Amino acid sequence: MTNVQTVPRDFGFGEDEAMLRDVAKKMLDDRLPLEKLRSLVADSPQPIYEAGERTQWDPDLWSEIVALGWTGLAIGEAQGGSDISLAGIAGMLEEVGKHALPSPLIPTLSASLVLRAAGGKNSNQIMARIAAGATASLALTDERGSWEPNDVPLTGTEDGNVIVLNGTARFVQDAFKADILIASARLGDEIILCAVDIDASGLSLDADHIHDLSRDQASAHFSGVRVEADSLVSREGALVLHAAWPGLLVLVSADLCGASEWLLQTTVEYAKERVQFDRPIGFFQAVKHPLVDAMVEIDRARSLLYNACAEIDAGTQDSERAARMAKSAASDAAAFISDRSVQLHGGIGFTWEYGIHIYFKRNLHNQTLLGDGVYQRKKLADIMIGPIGASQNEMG
Amino acid sequence: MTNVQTVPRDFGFGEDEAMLRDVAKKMLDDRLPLEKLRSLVADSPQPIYEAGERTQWDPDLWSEIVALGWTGLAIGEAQGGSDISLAGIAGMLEEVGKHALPSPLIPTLSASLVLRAAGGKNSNQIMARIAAGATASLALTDERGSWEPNDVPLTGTEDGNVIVLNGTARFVQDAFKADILIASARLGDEIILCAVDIDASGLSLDADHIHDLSRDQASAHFSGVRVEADSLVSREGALVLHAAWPGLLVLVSADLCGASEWLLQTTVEYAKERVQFDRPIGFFQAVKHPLVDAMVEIDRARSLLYNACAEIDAGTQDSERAARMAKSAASDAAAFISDRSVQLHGGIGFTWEYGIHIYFKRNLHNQTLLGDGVYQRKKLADIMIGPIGASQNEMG
Amino acid sequence: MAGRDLTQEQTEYRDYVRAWLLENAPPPPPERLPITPIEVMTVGQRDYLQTWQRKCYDAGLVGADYPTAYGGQGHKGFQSIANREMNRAGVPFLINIVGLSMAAPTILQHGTEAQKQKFIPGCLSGEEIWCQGFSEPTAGSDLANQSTSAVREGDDWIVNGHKVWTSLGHFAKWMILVTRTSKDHKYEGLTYFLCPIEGHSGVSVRPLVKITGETGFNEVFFDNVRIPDAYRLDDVGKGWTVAMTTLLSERGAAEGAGSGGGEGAGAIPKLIELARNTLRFGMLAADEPVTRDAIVQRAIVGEGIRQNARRARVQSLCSHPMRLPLQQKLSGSEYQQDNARLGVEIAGAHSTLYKLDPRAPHAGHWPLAYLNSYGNTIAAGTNEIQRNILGERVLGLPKSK
Amino acid sequence: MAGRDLTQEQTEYRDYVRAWLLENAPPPPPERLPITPIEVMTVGQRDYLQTWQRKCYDAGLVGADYPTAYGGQGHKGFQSIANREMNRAGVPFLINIVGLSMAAPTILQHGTEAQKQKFIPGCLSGEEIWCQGFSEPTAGSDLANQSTSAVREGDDWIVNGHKVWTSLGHFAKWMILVTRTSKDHKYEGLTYFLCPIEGHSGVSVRPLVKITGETGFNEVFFDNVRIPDAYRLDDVGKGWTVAMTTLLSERGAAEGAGSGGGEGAGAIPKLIELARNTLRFGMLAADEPVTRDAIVQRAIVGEGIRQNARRARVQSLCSHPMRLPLQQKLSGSEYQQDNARLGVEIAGAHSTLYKLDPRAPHAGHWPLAYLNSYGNTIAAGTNEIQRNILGERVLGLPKSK
Repeated sequence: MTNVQTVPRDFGFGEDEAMLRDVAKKMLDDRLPLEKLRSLVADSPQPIYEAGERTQWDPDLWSEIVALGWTGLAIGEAQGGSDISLAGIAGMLEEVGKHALPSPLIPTLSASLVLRAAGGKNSNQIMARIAAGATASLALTDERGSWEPNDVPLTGTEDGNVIVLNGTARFVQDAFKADILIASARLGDEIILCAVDIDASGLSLDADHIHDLSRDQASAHFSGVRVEADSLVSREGALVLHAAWPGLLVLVSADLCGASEWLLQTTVEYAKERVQFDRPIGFFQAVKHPLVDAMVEIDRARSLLYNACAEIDAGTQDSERAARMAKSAASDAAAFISDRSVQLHGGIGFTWEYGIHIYFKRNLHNQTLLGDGVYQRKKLADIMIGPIGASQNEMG
Repeated sequence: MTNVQTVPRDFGFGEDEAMLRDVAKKMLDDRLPLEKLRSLVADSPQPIYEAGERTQWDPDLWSEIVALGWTGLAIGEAQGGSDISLAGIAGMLEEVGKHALPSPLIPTLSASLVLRAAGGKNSNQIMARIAAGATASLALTDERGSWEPNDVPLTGTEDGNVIVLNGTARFVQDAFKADILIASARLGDEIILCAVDIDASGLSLDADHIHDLSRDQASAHFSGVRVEADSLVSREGALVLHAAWPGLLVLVSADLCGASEWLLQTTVEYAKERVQFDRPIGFFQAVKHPLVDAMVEIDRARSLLYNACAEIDAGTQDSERAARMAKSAASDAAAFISDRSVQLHGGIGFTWEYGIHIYFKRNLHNQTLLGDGVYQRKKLADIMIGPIGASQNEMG
Repeated sequence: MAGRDLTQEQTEYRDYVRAWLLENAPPPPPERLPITPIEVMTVGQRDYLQTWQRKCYDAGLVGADYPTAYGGQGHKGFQSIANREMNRAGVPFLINIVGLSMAAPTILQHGTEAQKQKFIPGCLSGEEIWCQGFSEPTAGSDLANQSTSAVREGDDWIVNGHKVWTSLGHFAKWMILVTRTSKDHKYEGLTYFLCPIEGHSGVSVRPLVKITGETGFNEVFFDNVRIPDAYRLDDVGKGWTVAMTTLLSERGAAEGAGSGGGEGAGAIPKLIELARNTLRFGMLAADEPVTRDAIVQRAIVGEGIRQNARRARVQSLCSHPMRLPLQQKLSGSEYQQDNARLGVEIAGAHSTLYKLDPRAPHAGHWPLAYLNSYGNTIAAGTNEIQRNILGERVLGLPKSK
Repeated sequence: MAGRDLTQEQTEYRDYVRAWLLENAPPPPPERLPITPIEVMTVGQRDYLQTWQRKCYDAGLVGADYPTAYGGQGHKGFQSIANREMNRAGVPFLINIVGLSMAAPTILQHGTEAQKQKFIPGCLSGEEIWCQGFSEPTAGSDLANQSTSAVREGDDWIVNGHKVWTSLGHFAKWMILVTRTSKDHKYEGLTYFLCPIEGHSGVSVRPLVKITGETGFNEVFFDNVRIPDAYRLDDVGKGWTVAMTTLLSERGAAEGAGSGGGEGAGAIPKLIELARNTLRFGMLAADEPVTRDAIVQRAIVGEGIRQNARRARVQSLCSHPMRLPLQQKLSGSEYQQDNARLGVEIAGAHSTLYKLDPRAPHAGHWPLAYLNSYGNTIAAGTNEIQRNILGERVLGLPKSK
């Protein structure tokens, strides 16, 4: 994914990509219909919101997903992956979003992208484990919830050729479903990336109590975790993360686009059936026009998403701009359709029984993950207009 | 208007204020109906937009306005004014806005507020002239169009007890209708305010070609204009302007509220009559709901307007906050109803013949005058949240 | 900003209320209180809030303008003062919101002397909690589309049907109930009752769970429920007219019998506090200009709403008597929703945390307030309906239905 | 970003077009050109633009995918390349927009062989300028509500009526004209003609003045205008169907016979340039974060629209064939409007200045572009109608009419 090639006009979304997407759709339609999803994650609010338990997920379904090779999609064939384009992965993840699938898929794909950007023997070995079915997640975020790759959560110290990690990584996605954490730490004036097995001694997880019912999130406490040389992924963490970042943004954006399209279609169907004032409410422009505006926003986000995939797949200079545009548009489109779908469903949309809220909360979580629209636009302004102050000289 | 008193719950809008407003309404309904306004300022675009002439106004009507004493409303009785509350002036100016009256009224009232804030013998003499019918305008803005009172356009130098002014004041409102300019200049490290007769030697006006058809705007070039001691309004210009500024914001906000209410009602009437798809278009929520949203915005702006008047009339510390809120809300409400009134009128709203554009352009001009919503909110953030950087210490 | 040009009497009352609220600030609640009365879930919350309302009532802070014959104080222009002071003092809200803002004003206008004496005192004191029986599964926004039936049988009426969206139903002794007494006319076929709920035979209340996982509103099923004709409010077939009185009271056309308290008032200071303690984009959110602009936008709307309420009492500044009052529900509910949404955005990654999480900013207030805000933009006539009402009644545009 | 996975042939064509545009960049216009073709006012502008279109046509940049029999080049997938390159090169727009985007595609689909041969070549070369006769004083958005009548008389039709909103009418040789041939059916009572305008007896064109003071669109009056039946397009009573073809072509369902050029493409760089040269709040607007955020918001929308056009050609990424094409007019017109509005805001006090004023930023572009932007949000079916069409045709919601 790193060698520059021409960017295909069709985003590189060809037959293979379409087939992967269609397989994903069929499989998730069969195995995770809305009824199943609700009984799985939203049977009753009590365990999660009162007893503070973690939400359920379906390990059997996950085994099938692993068997289908989805965890190896972003991994080279040499490591046992299928090395499909990011455009193909995005297509599959839109279906994942449409089904609000609880799983470590996106964190594992995210870890793969970081490992792939790092390259080298150690990364390849870890990628081989992932391709073989191991799950992973990223531990890159500090307590402030900063999305700057340079704000690393951990500190490392060298002890011979072992590196000792201390500190706490926050907001680790689906940590309780992960076998491996890819963590960033400051070592002297370097930023390093390490792979740590979840059962490593000195590593403990602390579950966050979150709104989203379709994932878990945790703080990962590192106290004297010893990292052997063969688990050191990179000593150039800043470069690696910068290279991988556009891909991470795209994975979340794809999920947002899928979940948002599901909310749109579900609300449209409701608007066709629900009768008020002797007409289906979809007759009324107060319902129809917001749904059209939501569609327009979702479509621009999807188009920006596949453009970003194509730029990243081609390894162009434009990848970061394209990916941040996609995340900004996807986050804002999701916020709008989430809002309208609850509002336009009226009373029933406000009830727990009706599944809307599962998607609403998944979107709300993904909107903020890796930075919301305002944050992406701030970074885009630096790229497109130049850093603040850079224009001074131009004032005639 | 400067001595602190309690702020009346009814904004100080009592019978006198209501009567003034009603008189203004009746008089302008009679003397400046839409037909008259259109033939006056928008008979043909050619003279203004091609030949570059200034738009017409009605000096006879102006004489009546002077006779009614409107130019002396903000002036104390000792100077021959009627010293009415700003709330009363705002009520009258809403009617002025509803009729898009082309006149030097607002610039003259603005000058009065500045003179009143300055106080002193010289100011009182000039206010007496204004109360007797002289018109005035403010020359406080530099080429950058900065709305910071400290960014003065002119420089002064002392020559005995004469002050010599040089420089160019930009964006002087209705300069060609003014007898007196109140100009700000930097003299050493002071900011001074001077009154200059429009025919003073060394002062020349240069008309701006503007979109707004209901006013003129000019650059005032000062080359060696000599200001006698009795025309020096203040040597503490910064303080005076700061004290007067909330009042200036309120005057423009009142005009915006009035013009916006006219646009709302005019568009509502059109929506009741215009039939499409066998129904008056006001039946359709795509027309009805934006008009409701416009009404809601206009009402909040009006309420903030009268609150600002009451705070200023009572001379409270809260005056600037209240006035900037009013200008921000009035500017944004005006932008929205101007937009919707052209759009919802459809083809006819886009034509020159149909008067909407006169109000659209007057609003567009007033929205930016003294700073648009974004600018007011920037100043408000400094007041309400504190200057950028001030919160650092609070971070636990 | 309070206490402007009050009469001597009103000024004394204001000073009395202030002093009383200072001396009688209630103890901390046994458990976290919800943001509004319609989210009251537990008996503990109810008892605490009912005790507080009773205390305010005994002190003359509730029902101040109601006739003494019905348990009020018989004053004029006192209640709005008490409401403002309770808001300023940030004391808990009054739990009997349906009784105070809907039942009492409606009974006062449409009730018989006997009904006024029987029902209003309990509304004011909060001893008798009320709920609202307007919404049905097929009649959410379309109030006139009621199918819950009431059939006359001697001196009684037999009610069968199903109401939803019934806030406080699980604690209510009474319900204001709209029923269909004739299928022949959509509007004239409605009749309005004051219906016993708690322990009344044939009535079953089932709590509904909200998207937050909290309860607080209910479904109520009527299975041959018997209501004496003495509990019918106004004439048979007048239900629509009476219901309009109820909704207009609720939408703030009247100051109501008492309101105030709760968190609503302090949204902006709370947002600023959040911004001062949250890092956003490598700086304090309070220093980040886009965030600052957004907070000030909210503050301007909030101040505008407050000043609307003030201007609504200045007749010469109101072109149409209902123009401002009918905006209250629309503006207020969207104001709260937009505030909460902004809080979620500012909190960033921390907005993912539920109130159980010790690291959740403001004890998890923002995402919870955001989710709950839809209760207010949907209930009592969705905001889409509010816009129709304003367009039709105030602007005079043709009906959209 | 152009020229991805093209065929050998297409790549060569793209390179040819690029080279040609470099070598043949037109001389500066004799007078300021308007922003879009529908604002062309003067003969000087017309002559300049007509010459330019002819030059592009001769070079094979217009009508590239049209059959050679009708004056085209007979290629496949060339036109979109030419359009993109003309956009990138920032050359003037093609003046005959109605002919290229509406008349030609409609005639190609519904015309007789003779009609195709007679009318299409002049559309492509720009020698024969077309205008649109759809809107009437009482039928703005409601196209089917036509009252302009056409009555059969021997081999001719006699037309009487009044059309408005006729861009380019004052320069047009032909009009695509929808008339009523039967009062019995609203839709089936319409018939579509190709009507001579310039110098045709009974036709009078009166220019309308826009809110900018510019002319550019017209009223056209028909007083017993005679049209030979040979100029009728498709069957009597098929006018509605044919008109839908026209509107879908215009709304970009087809790439059209040629388009591009003009200022649209460069809006964001222009905004950034403005921001870099304007002081706002005591700093450069380009350094002011709220302004930066606003500009980037615009840029994201613009890139989204461009990528929509790209995705529209990838069938497996389109759930509904008309979902993206039907958004084009809505999104494009509001995008331009919002850009212009932002430019006006950034220009601040200087936005008050008209193009005549030497101190007006970008020669007065921003306020003028803002005022003119309403032409595009209103014409050819207001954007309110566009939202109905999208809601009904794409989302399948019930018709609002």
